[in-house]
Amino acid sequence: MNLKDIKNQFPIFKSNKNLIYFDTANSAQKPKQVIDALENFYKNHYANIGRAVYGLAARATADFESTRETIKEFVNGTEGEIVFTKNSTESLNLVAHCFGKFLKEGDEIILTEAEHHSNYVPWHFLRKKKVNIKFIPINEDGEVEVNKLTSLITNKTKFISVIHISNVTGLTTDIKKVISIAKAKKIPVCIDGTQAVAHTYVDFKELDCDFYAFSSHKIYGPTGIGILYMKNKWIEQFEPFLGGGGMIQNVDTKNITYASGVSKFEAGSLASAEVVALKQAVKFVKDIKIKNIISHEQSLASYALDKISKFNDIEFVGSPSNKGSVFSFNIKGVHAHDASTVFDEDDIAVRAGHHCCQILHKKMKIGSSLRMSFGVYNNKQDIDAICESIKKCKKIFKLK
Amino acid sequence: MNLKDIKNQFPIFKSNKNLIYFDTANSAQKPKQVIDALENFYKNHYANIGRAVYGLAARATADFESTRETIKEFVNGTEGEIVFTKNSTESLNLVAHCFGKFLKEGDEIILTEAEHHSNYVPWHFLRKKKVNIKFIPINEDGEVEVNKLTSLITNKTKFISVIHISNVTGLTTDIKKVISIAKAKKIPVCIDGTQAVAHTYVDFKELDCDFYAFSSHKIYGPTGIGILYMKNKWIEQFEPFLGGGGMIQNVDTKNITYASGVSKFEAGSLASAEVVALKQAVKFVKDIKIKNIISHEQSLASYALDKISKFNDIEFVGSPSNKGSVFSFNIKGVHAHDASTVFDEDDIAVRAGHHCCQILHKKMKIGSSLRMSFGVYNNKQDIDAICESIKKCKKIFKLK
Amino acid sequence: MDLTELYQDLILDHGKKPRNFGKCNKFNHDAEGHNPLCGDNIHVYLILDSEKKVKDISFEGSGCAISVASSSIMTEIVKGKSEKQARELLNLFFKMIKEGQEIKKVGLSEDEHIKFSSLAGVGRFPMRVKCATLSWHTLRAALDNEKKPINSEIID
Amino acid sequence: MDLTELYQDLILDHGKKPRNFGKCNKFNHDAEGHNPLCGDNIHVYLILDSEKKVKDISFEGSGCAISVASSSIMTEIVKGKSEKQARELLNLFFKMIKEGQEIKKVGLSEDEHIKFSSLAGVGRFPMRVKCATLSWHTLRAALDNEKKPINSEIID
Ligand SMILES: Cc1ncc(COP(=O)(O)O)c(C=O)c1O
Ligand SMILES: Cc1ncc(COP(=O)(O)O)c(C=O)c1O
Repeated sequence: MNLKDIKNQFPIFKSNKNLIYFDTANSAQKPKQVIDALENFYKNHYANIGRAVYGLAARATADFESTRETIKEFVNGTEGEIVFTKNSTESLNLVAHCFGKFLKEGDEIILTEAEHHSNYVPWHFLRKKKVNIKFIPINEDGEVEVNKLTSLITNKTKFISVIHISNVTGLTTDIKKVISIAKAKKIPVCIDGTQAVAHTYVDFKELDCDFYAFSSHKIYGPTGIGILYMKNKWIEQFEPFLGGGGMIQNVDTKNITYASGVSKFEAGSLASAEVVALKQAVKFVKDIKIKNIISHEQSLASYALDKISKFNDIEFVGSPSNKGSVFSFNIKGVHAHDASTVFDEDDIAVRAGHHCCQILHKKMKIGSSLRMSFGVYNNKQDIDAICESIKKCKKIFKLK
Repeated sequence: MNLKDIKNQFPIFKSNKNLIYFDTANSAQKPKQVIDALENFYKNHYANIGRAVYGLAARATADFESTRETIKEFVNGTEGEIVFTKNSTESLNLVAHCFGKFLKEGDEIILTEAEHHSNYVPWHFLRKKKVNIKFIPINEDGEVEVNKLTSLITNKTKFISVIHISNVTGLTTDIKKVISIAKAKKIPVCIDGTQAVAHTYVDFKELDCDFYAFSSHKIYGPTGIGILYMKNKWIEQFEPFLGGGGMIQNVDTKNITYASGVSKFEAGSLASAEVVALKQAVKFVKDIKIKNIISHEQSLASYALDKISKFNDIEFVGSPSNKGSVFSFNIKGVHAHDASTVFDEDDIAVRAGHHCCQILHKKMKIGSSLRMSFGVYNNKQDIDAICESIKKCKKIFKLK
Repeated sequence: MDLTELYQDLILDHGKKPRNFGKCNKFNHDAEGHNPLCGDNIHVYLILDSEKKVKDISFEGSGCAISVASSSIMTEIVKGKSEKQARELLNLFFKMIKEGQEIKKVGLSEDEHIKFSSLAGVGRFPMRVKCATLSWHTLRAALDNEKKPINSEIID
Repeated sequence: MDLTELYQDLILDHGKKPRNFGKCNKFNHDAEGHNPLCGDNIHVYLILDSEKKVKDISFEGSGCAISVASSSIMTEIVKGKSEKQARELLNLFFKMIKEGQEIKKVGLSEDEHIKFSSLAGVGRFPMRVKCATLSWHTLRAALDNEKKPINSEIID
C-alpha cells in the first residue's frame, strides 16, 4: 500500500481541499470505506442486534459480532474478551467502578502524572471510599519514570492503571515493565491505549495485562464506540456496570441473575451501525500495516521536530521523541489559543489547550500548549505549511 | 405530508423490496435524511466537538449543539437540561446511580411491573445498599394501576420511576397522575419515555417531571445516542456519573472540580456524528407532526387488532388498545420463536421473546410473545400480509 | 420447502409431546441451560452408572418447538449409551448443525439416526441454531458436573 | 485582513501588559471565571462605594491575548463608572460581540470607545468569543455577589 495515495481515501480532504489536519490524536478523519459501511448498513441491512430471530436481525447481529472477531485478530486478543462501550472514557470508568467495589479504606491505586483525565477522574471518584491515589512521576522530559514504580507499591496497592502513549508528548510508557513489576506482586494492570492502537504494535497476548481501553473514533472508525479488552477472570468476577436489556439471564421482582460473558457489560442497544463500520476501520489499518504507519509517522515527527525546533521562541512540552505520532509545543509569548487561531486562518487544524491532561501541564508549569498529531494522511508538505504559519504568527505577535 | 409516500424516504425498503418491518419498538428504520446527514458530516465537516478552537471543530461543535436545541423545541424542554448518553439504558442508569448516592438502608423506590429491564436493573443495583423496591402492579389487561400508587408510598419513598408507554402492550401509563401524586409528596419522578417519543405528545414543561429518558435509534435516528432530560436542580445536585475529558473544571493530583451544566454528565468523546444526524430524525418527525403519526398508528392498530383477533387460538398480552403503536400476542400452541421464523420466511420482521420485560411476562404467565410494532412506514397491506403468514403458521403447526 | 423440512412431523410431535420429561429418579448428574434471547430454559438430569453408562436421562424446561424437540430426541438417543458415546454424539450434533456435515450412522439404530438427523435443517436458520444446541450443551455440562448454568447465546 | 484586525496593536499591548492586574486594595466584590476549554482563568476584584460607583477594579488570571486584553480593557473602562453604567456596558459588550451590533459612544470618552470597540472583531471568530466575554461575565458575577465560579463555556 502506498501511503502517498492514502489521503485520497479520505473524503474530507476532497471537500476541504486546503485542510491540513494535525488533530488525529483528538479524533481521526474517516476513510471512505468506513463511511460507506455505515451508509450500507443503514440503507440495506439495518436491524437492532442481538434481540430478534428474524433474518434481517440475525444478519445484522452476525455482522456486528464479526467486528469483535476482526478486532480480536488485530490486537491478538482472546475470544470473548472484547467489550463494546461508548468510548475509551466509559471503558476506563467501567474498570474503575467495577474494580472499585473490591476496594476499602486505605487501599491504594497507582496512576501516572501523564494520565488523560479519563484515566484519573474515574479513580478519583473512589476517594469517596478513602482509597488513595499515587502517581508515578514524569520527569522534565515528560517520561513516565517507571523505575520509581516499585518504591510506590505497598501491600495496600490494589491496582495500577497507566497510559500507553501520552496524548500530549507522544512518549511511550514502558508498559511491559509496569506489567512485569505488577505481575510479580499480583497487582492487576489496566492500560489506557487510546493513543497507541493504530500508531504502534499492540499485542494483548504478549502484553498480558488485565485491561486495555481504546476508542473507535481515534483509529479511523466512527464516533460512539469504545473498546475494552478485559480478561475473562474479570468478566466473571466483576459485577455489571450498567444494567438493562441484554445483560440479564433471569429477572423477577425479587432478584436478577446476569448473563455470562461480555454481554454482562453491554446493557441496552449499542452503537451497532458504528460497530459494523468500525470493522472497516480496523481492516483499513491492518491493510496498511502498523509497521508502515510507524515509519510514516516517525519520519513526519522527525521532520517536524527538526523544522520547528529551528525557530526561536519554541518551547516543547517535555522532550518529544521522533518516535511518536504526537508532540506539543508553545511559541513563547503567544498563547496557544492565539496561535491556533492564526493557524486556522491557513486551514491548519491544531488543538490548543491542556488536552485533558492538566496534571502533566501543571507539572511542566504550562497552562496550555499546541498539539500536533499525525495520521496516515499527513505528509511533509503539511509540515512545511505549518512552519509558514508559525512564521506568520510570530510576525503578528511581533516576535523575532 | 402524505404518510403514503413516507415509505419512499426509507432506503431499506428499496433494497429489501419485500420487507415488512414490524419491529420499530425494537429499533426504527432510518430515513434518507438521517443517513445523508451522517455521511455529510463525516465526508465534509468532521472534527471532534467541544475540544478545539479551529474552524472545523467550531462548526462541528455548533452543529452538534444545535441538535440539543432542536430536541428542546420538539419536546418543549428548557435550555441546558438535555444530556446526551449512549442510549436510554445509560440515561436510566445515570439517574439510578446518581440518585442512589442520596439513598440509605430502608429507603424505598417505586417502579411498575411493566418496566423494561433498563428501568429495573439499575435500581436493583441499589438493593446492595438495602434500598427496597416496590412495584405498582399491572392488572390482567396489562394496565399499570396508578390508583394503587398512593397506598405504596410511605415516608421512606424517595423516588418513583415509571414507564410512559409499554414496549409490550403499548398501553400508556397515566404519568400525569403519577407525577401529580409524587409532587404532592415531594418525591422526584423519572419517566422512561423510550416508546413514547415519536409516537405520542411529549411536552416536558407540561409534564414537569424530574427526568425523562429516551433513545435516538427508536425515533428514526442513528444508533449510539440516548437522551436524558434532567431538571437543572438535579444537574446541580448530582455528582457526576462518568469521569473524564470535558466534564471537569480543574484537575490536580489532590482534587477535581467539575464543570457545571450538562457537561458534567458528558464525559469523553461523544457520538458526535450521530448527534448531528439525530437532528434530522427529530426534524423528520416534527415535519410529519405527531398528530398525524398518532392517527396513522392508531388506525393501523385498530385494523391489526381487529383482523388478528378474528383468528382462533390468539392470545393477546393484556388487552391492547387501538391507541398504541405496539401490541403483543401468541398463537396458542405455537411458540413465539417458531412463529417468528415462519413470518421471517415471508420477510416479515416481528420480534419474539420477553422484550426485556420478564416481570410483565411472568405476571401474565407467559414465557414469550410475538410483538408487532408500527412506524410511519407501515400500512394496511403489511397487516394483510402478516395475517396470511399467521394462517400459514397455523397450517404448519396443524392448528385449526 | 425449508419451513416444512424444519418443522417436520417428527419434530412437531416431539415439540408437543416431549419424551423423558421431568426429573428422573435418583439422578446423579444434572445441569441447567438458558438461551436468554429466546427465553428457552432447560434442566437435564441423568444417571451415570458405575460402568459410565447413561442409565437414565430426562429433562425439564420450556422453549420453542425446536428446543423442546431437540431435548426430547436427545434423551431418547442418549439413554443407554456410554458416556463416551454420548460425548461423541454431541460433537457430531454440533458438526451437523453448525457445519452442515452429513452424519453417518455412527452406531445409531435406523430409528435413532432418523431422529438425530431430523434436526439437521436447523442449520439453515442461524438464529435458531441456539435453540437446537441448548440441550446438547446442557448434556455436556451435566456430564462435566458443571455447576454454572450454560448460556447457549455465548457458546454458539 | 481579519487576523490583523483581531490582533491589532491595542489588543496585543493590553494582552502583553495588562493594566489593573493584581488584587486591588480593600475590594468588597469579587468573582471567578473559567473557560475550561481554553484553560482561561480570571478573578475580578472591585470596590463598589456607598454611591454604587466602581471606585477601583482589578483582575488576576491567565489566558490568551484576547482574554487578557479584554480583562485589562474592561477594568480601564469600568473604573469610575456607576454600577448601572457598568451593567449597561457589559450588555453592550455582549451585543457587540455576539450580534455584531455597532456600539455608539454611550457615555464613553473617545479613548474608552476605541478600546471598547477594539474587541468587536472577535465576533468573527466564534470559538474565541468566550475568551473575550469571560471577563465581562465575571464582572457581572462580581456585581451580583455570585459565589459560584462562572463558566463561559456554558454561558456562551
Ligand atoms: C420501554 C423501553 N425502555 C428502555 C429501553 C432501552 O432502550 P435502549 O436499548 O435504546 O437503551 C427500551 C428499548 O428496548 C424500551 O422499549
Ligand atoms: C490517552 C487518552 N485516553 C483517553 C482518551 C479518551 O478517549 P474518548 O474521548 O474517546 O473517551 C483520550 C482522548 O482524548 C486519550 O487521548
